Amino acid sequence: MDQREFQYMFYGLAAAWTILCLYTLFLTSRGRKIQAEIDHLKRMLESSPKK
Amino acid sequence: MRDKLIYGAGIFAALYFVRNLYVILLQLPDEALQGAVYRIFFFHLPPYFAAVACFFGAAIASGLYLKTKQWKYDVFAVSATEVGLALAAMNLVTGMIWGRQQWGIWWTWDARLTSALITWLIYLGYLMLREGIKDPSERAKNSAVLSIFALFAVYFTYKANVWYRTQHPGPVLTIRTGDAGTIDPAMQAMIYHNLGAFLLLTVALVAVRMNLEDSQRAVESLRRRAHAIA
Amino acid sequence: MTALEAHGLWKYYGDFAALQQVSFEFAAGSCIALLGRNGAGKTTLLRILAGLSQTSEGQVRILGGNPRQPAIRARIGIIGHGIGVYDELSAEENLLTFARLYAIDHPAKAVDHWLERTDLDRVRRGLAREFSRGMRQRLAIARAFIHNPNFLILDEPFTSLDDRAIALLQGLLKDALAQGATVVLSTHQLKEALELASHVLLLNRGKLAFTGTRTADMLVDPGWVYRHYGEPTASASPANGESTAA
Amino acid sequence: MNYLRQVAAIAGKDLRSELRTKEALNASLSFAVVILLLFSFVVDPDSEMLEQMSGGLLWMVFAFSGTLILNRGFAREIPNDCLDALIASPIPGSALFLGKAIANFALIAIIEAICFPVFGILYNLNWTQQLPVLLGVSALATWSMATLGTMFGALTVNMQLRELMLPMLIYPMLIPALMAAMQLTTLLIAGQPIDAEHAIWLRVLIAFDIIFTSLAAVLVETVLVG
Repeated sequence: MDQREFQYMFYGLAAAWTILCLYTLFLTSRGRKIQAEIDHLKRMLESSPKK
Repeated sequence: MRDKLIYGAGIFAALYFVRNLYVILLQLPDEALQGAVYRIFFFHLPPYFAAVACFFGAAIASGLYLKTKQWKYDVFAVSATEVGLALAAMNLVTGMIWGRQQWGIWWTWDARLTSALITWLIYLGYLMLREGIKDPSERAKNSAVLSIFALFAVYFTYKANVWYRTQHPGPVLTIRTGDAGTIDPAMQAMIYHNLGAFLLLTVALVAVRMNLEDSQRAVESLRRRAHAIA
Repeated sequence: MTALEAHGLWKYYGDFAALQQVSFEFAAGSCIALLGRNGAGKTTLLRILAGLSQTSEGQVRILGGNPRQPAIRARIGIIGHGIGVYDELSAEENLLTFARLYAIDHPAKAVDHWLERTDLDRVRRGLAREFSRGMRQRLAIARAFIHNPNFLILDEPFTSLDDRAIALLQGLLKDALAQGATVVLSTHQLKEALELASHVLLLNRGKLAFTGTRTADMLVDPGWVYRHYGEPTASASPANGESTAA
Repeated sequence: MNYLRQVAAIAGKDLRSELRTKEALNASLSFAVVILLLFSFVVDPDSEMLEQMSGGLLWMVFAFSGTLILNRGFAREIPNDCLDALIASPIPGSALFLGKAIANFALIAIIEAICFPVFGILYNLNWTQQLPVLLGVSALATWSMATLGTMFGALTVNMQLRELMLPMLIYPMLIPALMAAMQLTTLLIAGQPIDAEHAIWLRVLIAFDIIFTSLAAVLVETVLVG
């Protein structure tokens, strides 16, 4: 089986997809954080009376 | 408009990848000298080209920003650079794994490896510069200038390193099925197919990142309004 | 002749508009007092006039040209928040450096003249670092006037000066105005500024609130402009302009 | 003509104030000498290997100690808002850039002029066999450090982490120029002329200087005027 060098092929493909997934996760988590902050700020702006 | 692009390009990229993976894993034969491991190559070269396209696009957008001072160019430049960095990381890591199997070492100070790493560091510097500047106009302007410098520097690094030393397989693709020493047309076609898939993915990711940058801008302006009231 | 004009000036920092649709026009020989509270956009406007910053939209013309043209900048003198002289250079070296940058005809002669005029002749070889506060301020004034500018931009010039420097600067400004120069100065010290000023320009949150000639009313009661053209809340503490809104 | 006089005025005042305090110069020089000394523990000072590494060692020293000088370049303009006074004066951005780059070049050149003989004495190397060419190569490589250092000094002048950012940004970009300088310096210290095989490095240095100097001269005004 390892005559065909499957092990490293697997490592390589896994690494490629892992990086992609990590970056996507990083993007979504950051997006969520920013959305939360927008909501928070909007609520703050609405609740405080305009000067 | 941008949301449609995200979903459209994203879905197409996913389908394309599924199709490509099916061909790569189940239809293509092993390479004559390397065995199965050559399949990494389909996730090594295409991301590299996609990353280069990103950096190139970022430099052009940066030039346009300096000329027009329109935000969209700055937003595109930072998004493309960041996605480019992720793709370049993919290129570096897959390359290292392939090298470990083929050359027995994780890293060698070969021309292409070295210049890829330097490229990565240069663009990491771009993101760090952005982190360090608070005023959005100043940030956009200075990082645009850096992006233009970076592109020239990357080209120079690449050239200089090629003259210096190389043990990396040449730009001519060396994938063979038989003893003939020629490129298998099916394998070569697969490189282009996967490049297509990666480019679609890049479009989707850059669009997502641009949305994020827009929200970030919204936060900054909301925060300023909040400060004005408080 | 029009010495200073602005048409539809906007300046953004990010999406924050520091200046919004500001337009004005002043004839040569005017002395314009730029008023407004902290954060109203005074410094932003002055930096644009001085060519230190670019407009996001709109146009500024000083003495008929863009302030970024070297030929125009050669006729502008500025005094900003910092004194703009080098601590490690002597008074003479500082002035000589700027005389050369302004490419004036006889640098050494001009330096001598201004050292005398600002009473720094005795200490011409002394380093700016070793100077007293007042001496440094006079050196800054000499630096700003060394090329005989006929357009002066002064940001809060009287705020940090000692009496002697104030007297010197006021004398120089009066001389310059008498020779037809144009002066723009922003200030919190309404009294000193309004005595010199022929025109008044009031900014309120980046918008032009009032522009016109300085009237006798304003001289008698320096808070008058703020009360009439500033926003309603401004009347509480108009005279020194120190307010809480940023 | 005026342009050259303005460039000279900027370079002159930078050099004069640095030579008066010697702040950056002293720090940079002592740093350089310390690295040169430490290196004797890394490689056997009497071995052949040292000669083969001489170019690399020297340019590492210059790159590290040069940053201390480059960091001061625009930092010098911060107290008293001197940068505003300069930008408001009627000099083109490129003249300001060239003047400061020339001052940086001269200061780094001083460090080099001291380090070369010290290196020769400490490690018993006859480094002067190709002196004129060596000087030319050093000048080209030093100019590339000075241009990138000055340009990125302008880019980072308003940042809090300025002293950290500058080396982070310029080292990766400088690698081609440093690599060329290392190759050529090793060759020249060994007493060999630049042959056809190494001429490519000379071209790298020249092209690097031309491209980045013109790029900086064009873009610096945009950077300085906000």
